Amino acid sequence: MPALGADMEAGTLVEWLVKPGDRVKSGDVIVVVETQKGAIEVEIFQDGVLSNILVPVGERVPVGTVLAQIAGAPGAAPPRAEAVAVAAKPAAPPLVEAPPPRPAVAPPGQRIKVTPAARRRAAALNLGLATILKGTGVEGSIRLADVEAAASGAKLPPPPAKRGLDLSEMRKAIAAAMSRSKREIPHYYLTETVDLQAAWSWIERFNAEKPPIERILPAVLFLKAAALALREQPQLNGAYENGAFAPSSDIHIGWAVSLRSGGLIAPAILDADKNIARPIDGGHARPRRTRQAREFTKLGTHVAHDHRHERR
Amino acid sequence: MTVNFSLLALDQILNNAVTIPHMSGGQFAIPLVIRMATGGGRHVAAQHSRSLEGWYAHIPGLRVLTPATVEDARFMLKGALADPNPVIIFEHVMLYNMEGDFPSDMKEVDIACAKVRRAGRDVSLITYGDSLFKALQAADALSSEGIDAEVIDLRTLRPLDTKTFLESVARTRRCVIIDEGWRSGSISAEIGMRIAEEALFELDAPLRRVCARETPIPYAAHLEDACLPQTETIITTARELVKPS
Amino acid sequence: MTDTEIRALILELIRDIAPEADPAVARDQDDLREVFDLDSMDFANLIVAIHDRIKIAIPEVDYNKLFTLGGATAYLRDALSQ
Amino acid sequence: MTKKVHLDHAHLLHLLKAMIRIRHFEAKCVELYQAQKILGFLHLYDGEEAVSVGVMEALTPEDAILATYREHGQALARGVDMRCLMAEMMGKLNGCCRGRGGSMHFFDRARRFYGGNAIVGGGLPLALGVALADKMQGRPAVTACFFGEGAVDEGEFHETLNLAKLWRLPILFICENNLYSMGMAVERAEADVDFVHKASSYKVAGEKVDGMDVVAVESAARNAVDRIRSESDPYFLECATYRFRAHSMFDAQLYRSKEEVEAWRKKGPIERFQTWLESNKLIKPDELSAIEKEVDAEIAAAVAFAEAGPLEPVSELERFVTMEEVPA
Repeated sequence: MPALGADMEAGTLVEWLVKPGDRVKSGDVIVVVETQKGAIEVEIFQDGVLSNILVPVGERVPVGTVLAQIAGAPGAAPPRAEAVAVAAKPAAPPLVEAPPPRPAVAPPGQRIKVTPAARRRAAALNLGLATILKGTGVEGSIRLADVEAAASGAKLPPPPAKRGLDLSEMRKAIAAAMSRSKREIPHYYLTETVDLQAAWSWIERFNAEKPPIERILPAVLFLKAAALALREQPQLNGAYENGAFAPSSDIHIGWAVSLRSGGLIAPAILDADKNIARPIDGGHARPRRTRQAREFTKLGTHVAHDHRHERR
Repeated sequence: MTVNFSLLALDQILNNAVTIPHMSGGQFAIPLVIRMATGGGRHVAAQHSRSLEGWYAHIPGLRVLTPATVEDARFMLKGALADPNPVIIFEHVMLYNMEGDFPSDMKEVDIACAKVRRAGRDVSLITYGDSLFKALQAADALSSEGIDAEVIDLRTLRPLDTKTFLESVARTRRCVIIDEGWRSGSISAEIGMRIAEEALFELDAPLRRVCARETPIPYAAHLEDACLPQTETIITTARELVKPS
Repeated sequence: MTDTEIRALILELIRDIAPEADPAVARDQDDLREVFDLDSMDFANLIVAIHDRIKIAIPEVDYNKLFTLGGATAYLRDALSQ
Repeated sequence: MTKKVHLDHAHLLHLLKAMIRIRHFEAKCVELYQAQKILGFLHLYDGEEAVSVGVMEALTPEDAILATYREHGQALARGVDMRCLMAEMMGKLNGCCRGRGGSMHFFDRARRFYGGNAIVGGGLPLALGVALADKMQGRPAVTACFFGEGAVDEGEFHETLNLAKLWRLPILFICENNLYSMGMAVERAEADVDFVHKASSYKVAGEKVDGMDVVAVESAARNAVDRIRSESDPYFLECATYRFRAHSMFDAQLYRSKEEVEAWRKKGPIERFQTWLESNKLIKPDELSAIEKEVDAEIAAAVAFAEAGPLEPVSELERFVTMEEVPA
């Protein structure tokens, strides 16, 4: 279970996107984990064949828990013979001989069979298929009746792992983080009044000639200004890690934005000092869904929040 | 004559009758009607038992009718004669000895639509021709087990009335296609593919087919029976979809 | 486009931005930003979406004419008729 | 030039027995059909026996035969084991085709009997191929191809005759003209009922012979086969004959009168030959009864053989759909 944030202590498995026997390569998203800040896709940094899943969907485990084993990865458990065979086989040039095709039917136990109708119904009900222990359809497949039975709770042991954001959990996390921050970090406040009339007029002129997609919001100027300021004040750009401040050479501004459903995240605008040349970049592409790539939320070296942004 | 003899006239049918209207840029229509006997079950061996209607249904430009009931046998001919295109009516050999009543005021039947011959909720049995009666028998037997089968009579194999069977499958979410033709490259394959293309997400069980075994039809009765779709196979196939053991 | 269609389009585009929004609650005189909790970025995105869909580039100075559902409908109707 | 058939006593009895054998065998088939031990179609050769018997006399074991769906007579006259034929009729594993072919599809590779064919005219192109193969491989065989006058309507007839002449293939075409293709009288189907003339339009030599006279057929066939062998050229033999029974078992025969059938029966091949033998004191009554006794015993044995035969297991159904090798 990777740490997806400094304040993350544990995560709940929401969905495995790969299954044992699947070949994975560095950068693949293989699992979705629900955190206090929402469901987050987790990528892998090794190449190999997924040999074994150790944490089932629905289970909450502490950060650091091994979720799965990769055959062919350094330090992995001894892989099974067939996994090695697959992993060791170099990608043969197709004109010589195609590599052996994967079996059309996966060996039993590896793959949950679900009828298309059941899969669609489960998705509509937001019901994790893994919560259905036994399919009663052809070849043990999960079919509609199984989904309906599970949904009605007739014989469903744990409540389905809800996909997405648990608002109360997030608020709890925010509260904990804020309290901790207030408690442990010395606070200071600076107030400055700036005449924005020139900036304002500039934005109006700028936007007047632009199609809507290229127009900028006033907040962008603050972000750009903050980014440029950070070049001059590097001691404000970085993180406090292992008991010391570690300045960052890059300026990634975490832009604190509210989620529609409530809560707060701070996706990073990478290299904000350079990239906000056309200041709207990164603006409209604001994450509104609760599932983000983890670096997007984690890489910020400085956080900015624009109160005016809420309504103009 | 049986469909087997039609092969001697295939040049006239395929290369000419169905081709000339298009090839001539619409200068000619070929309002031709051909009646053929099709199918097995009479112990007359390989050269007299084939079901090639699915084959003919492959050909654009043809209308392929497969009456199963007495009234369809009686009235499809009328619709066929009114059609400006080549029409082949495939009459199953077992149909010739069938007797039945139809309403005295009946004047015609449509030659375009499939019909639901028996409504049901649990599984669609999609078929045509003589297999219709096997499917209906199977549906009766299944109902005693609490399985409510819907029976679709395709009636026309080209153009195929996709809507009727797609709607049926959307209701029952399961289907067995029964086709006296050989499985490979058959009309049942076409039907199954259309379901996969257009109704996949309605399906709550795999698609299943009951077709003729892939051999020439043998003379000996027990071998012929083993070759052709039978009621019992339809029952077990449908049961497995609805109530897997 | 009729007013009804324009109105439906606006609500549809808002739904893309605010999936939890219930279009049924919107009355013509209501401020869309209030009813659907749209912040300035949401609103900017709405303007972009309108532009994408019906090719009307609304100048920023006119944004305030689109704050209400009724205003937005009238504005787009007029713009479309030109 | 024309050779006489050597009509010794034994040969006369042999011809009579061969014809009686066919007729009695088929009478038994009717009985078994009505008892539903034989199924499907049953096309009887009743009345046409002289054609097969006469032609087969002219052939050697090396020669090849292609027949129609009305081929019980050809098969029996050719020497295919009656027991295997009966078992085939009853759909048994010990039938000549393991029960897969039935009445219309007798095959016997050992006797170069290449099948009854249920497609009218279907045997003609096959005969062409067999004869071509024999010729190309230097075998001095003649291919005898039987077909009805209805097959002359098919394109296959014309294509085959043309190529047979063009390539000078050793084929004896035997047109069994029984006057009806199913229910279609020959004069209602043919613009020209002179079939020898049709053959001659492809420059295939031929003649018409009385198919109800076994000696005449044998004589004509011997001459034809001699000519084919010596000149490497096809020959066309029209045998005028008549079937006494229905086309198949289910045929109300509305296309011909009972009187017509009765008139032909009087000149039936067995009736006529037997009467001639008797009136010329060429056969003794006890010889006739001995023949009938032998034939009936053979038929009884064939029925017993067939009755005792097992059924092909269903698990074997898909055998021979594709062959694993070309049989040696």
